[in-house]
Amino acid sequence: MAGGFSRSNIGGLLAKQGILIAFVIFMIGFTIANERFLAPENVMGVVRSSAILGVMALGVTFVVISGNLDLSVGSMMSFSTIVVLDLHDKIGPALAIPAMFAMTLCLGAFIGFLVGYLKLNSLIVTLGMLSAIHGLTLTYSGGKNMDIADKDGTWFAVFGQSSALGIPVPILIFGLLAAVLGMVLAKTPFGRKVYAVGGNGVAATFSGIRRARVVFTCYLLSAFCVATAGLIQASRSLGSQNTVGQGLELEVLAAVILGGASLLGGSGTIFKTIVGVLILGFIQNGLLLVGLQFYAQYVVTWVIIILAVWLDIAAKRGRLLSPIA
Amino acid sequence: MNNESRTRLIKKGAIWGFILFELVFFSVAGSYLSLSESAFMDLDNMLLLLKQSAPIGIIALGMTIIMINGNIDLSVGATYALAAIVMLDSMTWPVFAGFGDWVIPVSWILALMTGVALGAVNGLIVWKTGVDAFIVTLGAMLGYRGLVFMYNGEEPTSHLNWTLVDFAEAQFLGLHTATWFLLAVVGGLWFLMNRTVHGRNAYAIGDNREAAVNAGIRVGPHMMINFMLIGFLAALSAVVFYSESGSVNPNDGELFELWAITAVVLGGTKLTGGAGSIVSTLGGVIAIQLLRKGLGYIGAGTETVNLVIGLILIAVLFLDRQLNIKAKGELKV
Amino acid sequence: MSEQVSASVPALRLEAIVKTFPGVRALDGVSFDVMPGEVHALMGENGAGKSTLMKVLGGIHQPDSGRIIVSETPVKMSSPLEAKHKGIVFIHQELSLAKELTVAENIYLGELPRKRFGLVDWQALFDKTNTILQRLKVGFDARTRVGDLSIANQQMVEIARALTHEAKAVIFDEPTASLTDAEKTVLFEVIDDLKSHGVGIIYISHRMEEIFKITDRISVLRDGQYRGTLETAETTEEDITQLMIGRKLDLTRHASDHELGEVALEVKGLSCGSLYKDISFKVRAGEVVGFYGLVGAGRTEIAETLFGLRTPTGGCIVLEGQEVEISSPVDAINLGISLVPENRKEQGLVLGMNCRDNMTLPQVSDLTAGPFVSDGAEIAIFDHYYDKLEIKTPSWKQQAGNLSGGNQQKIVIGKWLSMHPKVLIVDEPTRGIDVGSKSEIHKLIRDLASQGYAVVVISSEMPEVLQVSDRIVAMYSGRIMREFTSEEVTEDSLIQAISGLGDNSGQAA
Amino acid sequence: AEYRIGITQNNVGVDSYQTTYDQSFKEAVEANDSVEAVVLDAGGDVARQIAQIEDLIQQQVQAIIIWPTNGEAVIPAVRKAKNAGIPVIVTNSNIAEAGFDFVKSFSGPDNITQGSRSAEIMCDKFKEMGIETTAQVVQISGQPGYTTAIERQKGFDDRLPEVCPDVTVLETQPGDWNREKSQKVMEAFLVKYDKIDGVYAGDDNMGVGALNAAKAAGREGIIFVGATNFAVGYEAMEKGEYWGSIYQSPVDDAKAALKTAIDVLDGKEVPFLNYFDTPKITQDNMSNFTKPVF
Ligand SMILES: Nc1ncnc2c1ncn2[C@@H]1O[C@H](COP(=O)(O)OP(=O)(O)OP(=O)(O)O)[C@@H](O)[C@H]1O
Ligand SMILES: Nc1ncnc2c1ncn2[C@@H]1O[C@H](COP(=O)(O)OP(=O)(O)OP(=O)(O)O)[C@@H](O)[C@H]1O
Ligand SMILES: [Mg+2]
Ligand SMILES: [Mg+2]
Repeated sequence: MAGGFSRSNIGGLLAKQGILIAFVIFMIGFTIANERFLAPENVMGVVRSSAILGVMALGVTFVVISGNLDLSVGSMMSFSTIVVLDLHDKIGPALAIPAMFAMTLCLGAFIGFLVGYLKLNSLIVTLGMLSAIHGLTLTYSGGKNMDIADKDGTWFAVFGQSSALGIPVPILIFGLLAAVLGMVLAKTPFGRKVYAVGGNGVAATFSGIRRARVVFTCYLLSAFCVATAGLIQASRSLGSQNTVGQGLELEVLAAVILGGASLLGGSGTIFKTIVGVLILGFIQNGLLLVGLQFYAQYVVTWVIIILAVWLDIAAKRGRLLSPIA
Repeated sequence: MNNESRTRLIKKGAIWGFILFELVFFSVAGSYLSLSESAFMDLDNMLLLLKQSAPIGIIALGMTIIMINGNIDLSVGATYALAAIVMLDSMTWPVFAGFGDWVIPVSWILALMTGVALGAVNGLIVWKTGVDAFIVTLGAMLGYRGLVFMYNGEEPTSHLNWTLVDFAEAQFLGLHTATWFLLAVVGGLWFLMNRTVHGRNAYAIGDNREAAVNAGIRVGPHMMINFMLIGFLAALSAVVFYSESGSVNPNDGELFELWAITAVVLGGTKLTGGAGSIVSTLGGVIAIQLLRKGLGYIGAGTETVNLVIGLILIAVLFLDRQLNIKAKGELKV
Repeated sequence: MSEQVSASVPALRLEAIVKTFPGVRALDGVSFDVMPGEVHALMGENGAGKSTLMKVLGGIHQPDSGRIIVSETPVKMSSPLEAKHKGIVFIHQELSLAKELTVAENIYLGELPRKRFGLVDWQALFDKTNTILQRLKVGFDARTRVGDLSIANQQMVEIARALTHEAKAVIFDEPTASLTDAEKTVLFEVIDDLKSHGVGIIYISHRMEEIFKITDRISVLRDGQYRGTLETAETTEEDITQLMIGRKLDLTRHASDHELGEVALEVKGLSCGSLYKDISFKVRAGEVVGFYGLVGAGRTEIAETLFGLRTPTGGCIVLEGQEVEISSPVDAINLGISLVPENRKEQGLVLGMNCRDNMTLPQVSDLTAGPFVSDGAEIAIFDHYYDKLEIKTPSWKQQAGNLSGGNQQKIVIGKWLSMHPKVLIVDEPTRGIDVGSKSEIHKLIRDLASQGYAVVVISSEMPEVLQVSDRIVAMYSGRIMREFTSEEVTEDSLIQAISGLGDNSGQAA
Repeated sequence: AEYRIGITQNNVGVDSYQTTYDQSFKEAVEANDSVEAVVLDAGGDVARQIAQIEDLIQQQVQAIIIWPTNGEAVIPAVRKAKNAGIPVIVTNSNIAEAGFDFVKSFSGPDNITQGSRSAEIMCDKFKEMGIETTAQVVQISGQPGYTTAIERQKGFDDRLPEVCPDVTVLETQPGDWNREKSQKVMEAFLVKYDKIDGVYAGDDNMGVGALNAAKAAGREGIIFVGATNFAVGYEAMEKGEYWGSIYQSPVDDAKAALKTAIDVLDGKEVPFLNYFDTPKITQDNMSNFTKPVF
């Protein structure tokens, strides 16, 4: 029954482009349901509001390919948003931005140190950091919302609110970062090492790869992306709550998984992650447009995640059902 | 070899040592910082502690067997909420109108069946599709939560049945009803994991799945049973808790999975499966509850609680690793 | 189960088995039969399809076509469990054990004796296990945690499974790879015992001496095709290799015909905790030094220390006259040391990565054009060693995990040769490698030496060390017992040395 | 100190209202020599809150103030306190009627009235603009499941048809008390509906999020009405971008709760529903109010 699956063309196609095909089907479905769905301003809007999630997902893709998890990105994004907003009024945007990046990178370095050099389990470390960074943010802000005093007189808004060449800046940042990180992952020696470390850390060590350093760098990259996301977020609304990033870690993870990165490490690409991010964004938007309650989106996301990952591995193993007895 | 069994013993004892440390710390710190007149280590307080450990505890115990089996379940919080809704709502269904208080066991059974069914769905997907349990249950965590909202929109579902509340608040031999349930689950699962073929096979599957498959163990059904069990336990946890509180918000139980996993890890269960102990998980649950209670007792604010709980988790992991470091000259990979 | 099986009915019969993987025809119409009470060897080059065939028999893979017949009944093996029920027991090439469980639970994995209500009958379990362990003459108890056993003992646990069943056929896939001689003897006794009970045995091994010692008939596979069956008693090594690889092998010792250079590597009084003590030796450029000993003698640990993977607790390492500090593999690689590790799946390869990327991994940072990895440079390296080592793979894009064991090993060797090291350490270079490739690898090692490389070969196979080494270091229990030159060494003296019986043993113990 | 009071709050730190409440409460206790307080936070988790009530009973505080995470689920726990002879005061968000027997008093805003008032503010503005027969409104509600969110939505939904029967509420989606989420929801509304005349948000935080979305999309002339006037909302009103809200001070809220508790302990008569006033604030009358501190 399942045997012929592998050799059929459908199987081969699904194996390579399963996620893309699912994506196209959803786009068509929603477009039929609501003709506004593909309207340029809507598409632009979805991409723009996916940019923050997307930027974070880029970093997490590195972490996941290196065989680890990062559940702290949501909390960390709240942290960087709050910090940059606070410093904006204290030391001015030109200093606030690098200062915020430095602080966020410190957090990333701390996690990277724990997971990379001390070899602690990343699920638990980042779970702990999720809570700890939230505590840190609350301590920093005293629990209050953080707002820029003079919202009209600051150039800080460019990162979130303006456009260049007709494209909103958040999309430009997302695109640029995706291009750079995509090249880094696919083409550079560092990228290769990330795959090796995630695929088999022991063999990577035996091949003279400094595994700890690679993992550490992945977390730094992730923190860099989080800081960028925090910057866009802060610039976009020029004010924020302490909980702005809460729960994003799971959405980010869902996007990366939808993109087909294996949680065991060693596989995934930036391009696929972007597709995953867009799928999530368009589902959310599409369901809102057809007037379904927000919770329908939960159920749909569930079904899509499982179908997407299932088809992906089914195509790889050449049969639909798992061979587990 | 003697040495190894000793370090293993130390590791098992570590969580209880940590609990002891917490007790001493909060008693001492409390005598300076606390406003309360009663001591921290008061018997009633400890009995309360056990009772309060029950909701997360029962789920964490279920999580232990799932993790020993080499899987993980992130959907327990949503299962817990859905089971609670079924229990509370079913008590008001017209079909059961003439049942009087007999509606209570009926609604319990319905709730537990809901839990088992949701667990079975997860188990079946993991089994038949071969998708990793982390992903399957991450999806289910969203999906089941969606079902929770669909049931009653954003409204809480409430039904206070005072007979039920009285039962749930009762104390028997000094222990609260919830505590009895917790202890019964500990006993039951200990027996299951250590004495039955299913339990031993679950260990084997988590330890080396390929070996289990090669040995002809039917991995799928065992995983399925364990997922049904954790669904059952998440529902049982809801039954125990909501019998007493009578109302469930649609977002109740969020983050329960993370707390349960934390407790399991504190209890020393291997994240990759194959090793772990039911009793140590109970220790992990108590340690967390004690930490929360103690931090409240000495007047720590929200930000401190978050910071401390997060860092403790990392510290425990670090200590666990230090305990595991072998002699000098270890392979550096 | 006391039906009379007449000796003329095969215990097991395979008919035209075909199995394809994407891009590989792993089995192409294989047929042969195994009689009750017969030890039937299955031989073939790496990647010939032996393991695949056995996995088809064991219910792990489903054949595309063909029939399996057990005692005259055609059966379908849809799962390992079913295979077991049909009387086929499979002792795996790779250890297949749950390390956290006890020996008893592992031996009866999947069929723990039960009492009512699904409870484990511990009494029966331990009793039965202890009986088997006594039969195997091993020194550990049924309640021992398997993870606490040495690798060799773990292999014995695996072997013990053959005795739990009323088996019609038992498959041993390279069971002796990590056994000591004593344990091998026990294994052969077990096989004899099974034989006398009328069990058919399929025995896979690349070690000729074993084949001739215990098997009755030999079936040979080549490129997934059945090449014929020989009577062991009427055949010679040459006949088998002829059938396996289609040509004759040069099995003579490679004498060293070149001048030795300076001392490339010198180790002085190196110690590492309880793993090994006071190790001193020299390797000169152009020289091959063989390290021989039993599994667990500490040879691998020395290699790992030289490669910066362990921190020594004493002694020093001198490279070309300079004392060096090697604290990581990166240091070692920069100093010109390469290590072909012992466990290719865990240490040698990233199985999910393609062959080319695996091969170029240690030098990927140097193969750049601008900031990017240069595709051309990588492919050039791969192609060179693909030809030189005759690696069998459809293309460099194939995942390393899909290659047969021997071809995987060639990728690892290629990886380290391409680094052009000064000192090349190879740990069990031919474990699980067929005779054809084996002699090529030996020749390669000799060639490298004549080109001026200093080579350290760690091996547990005596013919191998004898064949490639200029000098042989015999180790026992973390210590060097004796050093032999290739002229003075004899098999007997070598065995004495590595068993702790050598002239040195009194002082060393 | 004379009195020892325990308080268990809903979720400190999730927004500045709750944080300011927490701080004001602690300051009020500090300033009052006759009380000391055990201040706890349930972190939004009802199980933790019930455990905290039990702990407070066990520590024998003299009065318990509770900001319920769920107005119904805490009833049995509150009953326990009553049975232990400890008076309970509910703050900010009331518990369900079934529990009224077990509490001494509720102190806080009347969220249903707040919802109604928001409806009135919006309706009045529509009338002023002369679009009360055609106007279309979208609503962004608070975190699903929270009493305050539910009550405000109910107040708004019930009152709007009474005052402006021809105004249609196009759709309601939750914004989780979260500015960013609300902004996303509003973006989708803007694409979906060409004509939006008014937005009602469950608090100003979300209202400002929606405002940001409208500004980014270049849609003008929308009437934004919120509740719980946050500083950002106040500023937006100053700029004329945001129409109105409900003025509610967490400082008042906290002080009222503490005062009610002390009154109860002093043996004074306190009314059962002790609402503090939460007046309408719009661009027209905002000069009468000081800018919120949170
Ligand atoms: N799962 C798989 N997917 C794709 N190809 C496979 C798979 N398993 C085996 N092969 C291929 O099938 C062929 C036979 O491999 P097999 O492991 O049976 O060889 P073998 O005779 O056991 O070799 P060795 O002596 O090295 O163990 C090889 O070419 C191998 O690459
Ligand atoms: N008690 C044990 N538990 C687990 N693994 C063990 C144990 N003892 C030895 N090993 C492993 O067995 C393998 C062989 O042991 P070791 O490396 O000491 O011997 P060796 O001299 O290198 O022999 P060989 O090279 O033939 O394997 C090593 O990988 C080692 O880690
Ligand atoms: Mg093989
Ligand atoms: Mg070795």
